[in-house]
Amino acid sequence: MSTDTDTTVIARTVVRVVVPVILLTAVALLLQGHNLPGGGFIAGVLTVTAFALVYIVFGREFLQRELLHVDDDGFLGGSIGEYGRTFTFGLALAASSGLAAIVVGELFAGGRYEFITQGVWFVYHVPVYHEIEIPTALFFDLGVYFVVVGALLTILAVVGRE
Amino acid sequence: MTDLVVAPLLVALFTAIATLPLRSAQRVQQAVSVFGGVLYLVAVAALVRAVRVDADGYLVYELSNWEAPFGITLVADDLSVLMLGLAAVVSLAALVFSVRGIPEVGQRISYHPLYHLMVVGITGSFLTADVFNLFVWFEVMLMSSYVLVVFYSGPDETRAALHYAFLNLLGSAVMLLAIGGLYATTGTLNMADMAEYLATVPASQTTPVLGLSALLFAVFALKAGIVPFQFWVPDAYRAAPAPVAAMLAGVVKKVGVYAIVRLLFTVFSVAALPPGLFGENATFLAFYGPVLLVMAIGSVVVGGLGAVGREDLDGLLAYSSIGQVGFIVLPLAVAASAVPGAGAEIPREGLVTLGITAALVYSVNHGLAKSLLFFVSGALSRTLGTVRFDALGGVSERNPTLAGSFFVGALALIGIPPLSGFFGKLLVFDVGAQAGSTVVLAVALAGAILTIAYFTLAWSRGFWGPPSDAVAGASVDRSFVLVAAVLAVSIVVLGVGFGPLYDLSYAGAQAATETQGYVDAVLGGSQ
Amino acid sequence: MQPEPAVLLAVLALPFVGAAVTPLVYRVLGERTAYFAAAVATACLALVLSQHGTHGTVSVEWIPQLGVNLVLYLDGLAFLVALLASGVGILVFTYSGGYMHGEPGQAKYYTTLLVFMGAMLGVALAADLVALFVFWELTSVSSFVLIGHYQRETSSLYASRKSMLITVSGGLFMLVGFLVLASASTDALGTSTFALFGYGDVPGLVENADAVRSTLTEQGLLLPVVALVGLGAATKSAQVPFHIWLPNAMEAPTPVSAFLHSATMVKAGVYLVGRFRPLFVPGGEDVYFAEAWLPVFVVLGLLTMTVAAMLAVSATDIKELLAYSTASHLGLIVAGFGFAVSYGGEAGAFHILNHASFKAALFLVAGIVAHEAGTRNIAELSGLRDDLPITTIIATVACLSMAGIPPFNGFFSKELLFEAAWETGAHFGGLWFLVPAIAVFGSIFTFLYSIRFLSLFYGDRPEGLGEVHSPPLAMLAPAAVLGLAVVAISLRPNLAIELVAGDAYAAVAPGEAHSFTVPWPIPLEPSPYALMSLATILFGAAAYPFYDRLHGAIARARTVPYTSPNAYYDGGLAALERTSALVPGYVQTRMFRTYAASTMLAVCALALGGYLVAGVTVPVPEGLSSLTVLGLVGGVPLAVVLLVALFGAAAVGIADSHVAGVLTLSILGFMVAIFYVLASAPDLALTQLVIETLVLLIFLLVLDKLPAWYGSLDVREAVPDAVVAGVVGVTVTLTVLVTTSAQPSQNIASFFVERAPVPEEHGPVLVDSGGGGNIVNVILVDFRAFDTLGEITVVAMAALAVLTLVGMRNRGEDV
Amino acid sequence: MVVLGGLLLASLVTLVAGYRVVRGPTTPDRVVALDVIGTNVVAIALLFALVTGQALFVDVSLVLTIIGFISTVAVARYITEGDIIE
Repeated sequence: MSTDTDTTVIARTVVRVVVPVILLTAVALLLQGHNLPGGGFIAGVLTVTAFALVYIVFGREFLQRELLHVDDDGFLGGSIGEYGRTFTFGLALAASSGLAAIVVGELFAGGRYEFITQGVWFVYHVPVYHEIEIPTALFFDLGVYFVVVGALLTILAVVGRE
Repeated sequence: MTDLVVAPLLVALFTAIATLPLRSAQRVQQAVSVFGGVLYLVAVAALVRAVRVDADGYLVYELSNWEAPFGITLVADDLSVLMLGLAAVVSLAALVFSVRGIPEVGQRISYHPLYHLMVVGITGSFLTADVFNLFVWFEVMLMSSYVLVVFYSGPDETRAALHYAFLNLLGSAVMLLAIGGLYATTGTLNMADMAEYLATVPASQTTPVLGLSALLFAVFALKAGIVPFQFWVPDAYRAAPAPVAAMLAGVVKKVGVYAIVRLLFTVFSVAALPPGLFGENATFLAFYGPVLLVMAIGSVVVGGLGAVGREDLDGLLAYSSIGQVGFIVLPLAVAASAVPGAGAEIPREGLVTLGITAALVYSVNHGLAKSLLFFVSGALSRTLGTVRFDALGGVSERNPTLAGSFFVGALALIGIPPLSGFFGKLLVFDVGAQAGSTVVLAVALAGAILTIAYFTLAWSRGFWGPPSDAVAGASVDRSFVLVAAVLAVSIVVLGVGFGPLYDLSYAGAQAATETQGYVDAVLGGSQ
Repeated sequence: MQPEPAVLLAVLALPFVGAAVTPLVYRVLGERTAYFAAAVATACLALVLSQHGTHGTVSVEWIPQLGVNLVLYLDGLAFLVALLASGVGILVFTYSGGYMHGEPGQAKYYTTLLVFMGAMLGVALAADLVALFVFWELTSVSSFVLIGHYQRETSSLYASRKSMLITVSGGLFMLVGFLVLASASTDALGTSTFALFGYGDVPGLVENADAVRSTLTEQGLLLPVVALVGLGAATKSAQVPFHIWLPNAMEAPTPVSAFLHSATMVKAGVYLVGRFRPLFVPGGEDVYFAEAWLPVFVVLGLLTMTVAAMLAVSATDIKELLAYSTASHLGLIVAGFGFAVSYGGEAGAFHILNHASFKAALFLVAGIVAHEAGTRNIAELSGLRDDLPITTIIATVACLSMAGIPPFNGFFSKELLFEAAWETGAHFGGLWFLVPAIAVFGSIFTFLYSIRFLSLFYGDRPEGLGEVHSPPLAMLAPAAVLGLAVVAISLRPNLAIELVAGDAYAAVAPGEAHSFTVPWPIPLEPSPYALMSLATILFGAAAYPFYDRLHGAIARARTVPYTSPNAYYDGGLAALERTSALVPGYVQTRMFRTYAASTMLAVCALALGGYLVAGVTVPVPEGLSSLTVLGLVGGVPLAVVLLVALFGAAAVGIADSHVAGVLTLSILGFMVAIFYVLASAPDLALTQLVIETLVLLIFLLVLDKLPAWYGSLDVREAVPDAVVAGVVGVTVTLTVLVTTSAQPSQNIASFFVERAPVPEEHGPVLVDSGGGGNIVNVILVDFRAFDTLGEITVVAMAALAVLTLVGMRNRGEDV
Repeated sequence: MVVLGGLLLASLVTLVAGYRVVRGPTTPDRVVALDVIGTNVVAIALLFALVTGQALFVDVSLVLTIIGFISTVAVARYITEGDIIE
């Protein structure tokens, strides 16, 4: 059942505009997190609010079919399955980024790096930016982001289904 | 290879992650899960070996490469590896049991990841040397156990899990308050750093610490289900699926016990009390000795009495767990009172170690025996659909191996030689005798007699007697019998060859009281 | 001469190995497993006999860390008990071959019996207190299994539980006694020891009896230790008032009764008393008294001897009669060991042998009668001599011995007891003359029931008794062997003493002791004790015509309320179950209100107790006196914010609907966010605001699933709740006040501030610093990333939790 | 000084709006009042950024501005449809 008639044009239009802005903010918060307010957690929660907005205004069907392109095939499949894979990926990413430190330590530093040792890599002489700082913590933060997004969306979707 | 310290935790964590996307391939998921359990056992065994062989007895691991006390530090010493060993054995047994013991749908939805994450929480709690990190792993352990308790999602399970979750959430709030307070008062979260600070700073500067430690202690007692924090125990154990009940009673409870031993004896034992109620030169343990004694007596009495009149096996085992934890706390109470400066008439350091050794031996025995009993109960429940005594009877005729395993487990808890439980009881009695405490001996004897009373009752009502219709027509899955039998054999082997377990427990007890060794190992690593 | 270590170990190991392979043997041999077991017992007997006359310890390291080793010790007493365990074992196994024909559960039966035999041999040989206890409890457990052999019978279940509860509990008391003893040995010997007899460089308790005893006396532990050890012995040997389990134990198959509950296991108790006798009875010529020891065991023994003999007279079942009789005779032995004079030890040691011979024979006879006549009721049995001629001869010999009629062996040991009783009584005079008097009084009843048992075989054969078959050879032969043993000892008592009982006496006597002799066939010189024996027989004969009246009178006396230990046992268990019902009734009420209140009160009590003990002083919060500390700029707004938050929180409680409540709660959320802003924590403010929105959404999702109405507020509930809440509030406030005012001299925070950002001098790759401007984030993903890893698994699990709750709902266990 | 006054004013408005949230009497009243509080929080954050010169708080305001209306929409839907997600 299409939900197009349930919400007002105003709401739908506003959401169309706002959701990309929210997502963009989220990404910005994620990337600037190491130096400015932000980080994986807040970015994840913000992303979820964007999805929630779509859920509320456009309905679950729309989000599944039009945005995620999945069919609602049962309890563990469909969007819930996608969300599940998202937080699994997040966990795997966060944990693996920690494990990578051990491996790198073994290979290059004689076993000196413990689990989740983080480093920062500076790239100099980049046009415009001059130097770029790439913290390895970003990968960990990305893991946090995906876990938060996946888990909260799972909760929202499962409870919303009821 | 200090990476070994973090290895068990990582094995469990990656197993959990690996089982998550395998939900559509049931067999593969089970295989990965059990393989993860085996790998966990191997990792723990390697860690035990490393700690025992390593001359210092301490393996320190500084996460994220930040030195203690600033980063989070993991410490594997004799105490933590003993508990890890118990966790590894019981968790593998429970995992094998789960493959046939948990409904397939449940396994597919979430059982395996949750189970391994519970193991992650347990592992982290045993290893960490950071109070806030301890809180985190407690949360991981509890979050998974909430879900596993409510797993069958019926009205009874939901009620039990609600009580369990709410009480433990209260506990979490209290713990957070205590940790915040400790940080504010001592300026550190690292246990070794805290111990060193408390040992060097005059008592007048750290007066709130005793109350804060009492808040922490209450939370640990809540996890261990010690009276008066036992309310959640009977219903939660009864509601949880058998392998989960086995883990809760066998291992999660011991996390509480471990935390009590670690915090009280390693960290707070060096903190001096201002002169007052307990005289000059008293330490915090002077306060905890009587407290532990009262709680132990309460546990033995409430658990033992509660178990005698139960109408179902699960209920009996659940109450029994409350009583048995009393036997673990009892020698700890004596040990706390015997610490020099704890206000004892004659401080006896030997008695301190002996008391903790007794508690550790009893913990290991209870972990093995009680999980074995829950497995038998689970096997019956899964086969017959009930474990009410009026529906049981004659199991020993129908399945002698399963019944025999139950018999061994029950005898181990009663303390019949030469099972591992006998030495647990022996040491508890010995602690009482050496302390010359009539109260301790009387409580231990009363508790032991109650144990005989309820286990003979369970045996004659459930396993002897004419086979009920349900029992006569049932056949128990072989994997259940296998798990129970293996544990029963291990209880016999650990009893007959008690030496190694005693050595491990004794080393664990020494590690628990060796505050200076712990501090040097943790803080010395960075200097 | 030292015993051969390998032989002693083999004696101990054989039965256990035999038991381990019995299930396999049973598959091959079937019912003939009985003879396999008999062969094992024969081998044990041969090994035991080969060590006759040797004396010494053998030790095998077991748990040296605890000072616990498998120490075996062979002397006369150990030899005697080992002899009984293996010798009677052979006969009982052979007898079982006939008796158990066609019975269920034979593999288990023989396995358990063999385990029992091994355990009994262990009890006899162990000289380490812990090892002794190990075997001791093993006999209790095997007895439990054997009594419950007919596991479908309610009476078997009742009997087995009773025996387990009484004997194992008693054993635990004994263990405590052992531990107190070992603990005292530290002070007495300078080193803690569990060894009764020394080995290597470990001192033995018995060898240092005087030192141990004086230390115990000094510490006031002598009576407790004697009493604790006595409790173990009394429960095991069915002494009054713990005799009640023994008659019920007759639910076991008769061979078991003969073996465990007459000849061997119940002897473990008296054996223990004998073992400890040299430790607690001082040595010397004119010793008449042993502190704590004599009062405890003479009273216990004589009481049991008399009461159990009277109960035997009131018995209606032949096995019940024999059970009470067994208790009575064990009482005799205990009393004998209790006396400090040498006759006492002689009586005890000799009676162990004599009692085993005639009582085991009588049990086997009872088994034959029950098996062949189909009833065990005394009233229905009579005149069996024509049907069971050989059995009658055996029974006659055994009964006369049991009655204490010269020249049968039972007479001699009883005569020795009378000597001990008279000597002790005469030495102290006065009320002490009660001791010999009671001994005689009890013996009269022994005489009575012995003759009554004998009368089953004589007199007229009642009408109602059906056909009585001849017993199979496998059952008759063992009984005959035991009967012959009675005859042999009766004919040459002094030889039996020289070979076995004399050494056993030497083992229970303190210090150096010699063997002894008895006047055979009857004591010719007139003496007080000879007169006591004569009186026993005369009074007994005179009273026998009134047997039925006595039987009735005692049976009626047993119904008097509050006098029966059985009533206390049953009543105690029932009371226990009633009390147990109170636990869910009053403690585990399944009411969350109670749970939470009790838990929180306990938490608060602990914390407040801690503050009180440490003498915490409550600091006056400076913030109240001057708002400026809240921040020069944000002072007033901060106060306003907190005030609004407070009112918002209060308003949640009185909101009239769920939606209103949730929305009111949002005020609190916003206020906290503002608080974070004012406190310069943009990260927290940001998180708080976004979470606030999300929480509201989730609330709205589940709101209509919640019940709309929770019930009205009851003042009687509200007041206690308010009190609990108040206490919790006070505790938390106090905690916050006392901790925030603390000024630790160290703080890890400064380290974070220093290390989090990128340092001035950085290379292309940096791992020594956090490398980030946002300390909060650096802490989260670097300094304490491990915490974060844990927390994100919690978040993931929250999702799994919701999945599980919804997915498993209503599926339960059935899926 | 002006900024400080603004802060005070915003706090005062928050207080008044808080009263409306508590009193209601209808849910729309509460939602609107809550929206007012949200707006004031934006104001407070911005004013605070002005006072302290820390631009960081502008981020807070920005995020709150873009998500502030979600709860209003959700509650509105809850009131009209009884369920916020179809």
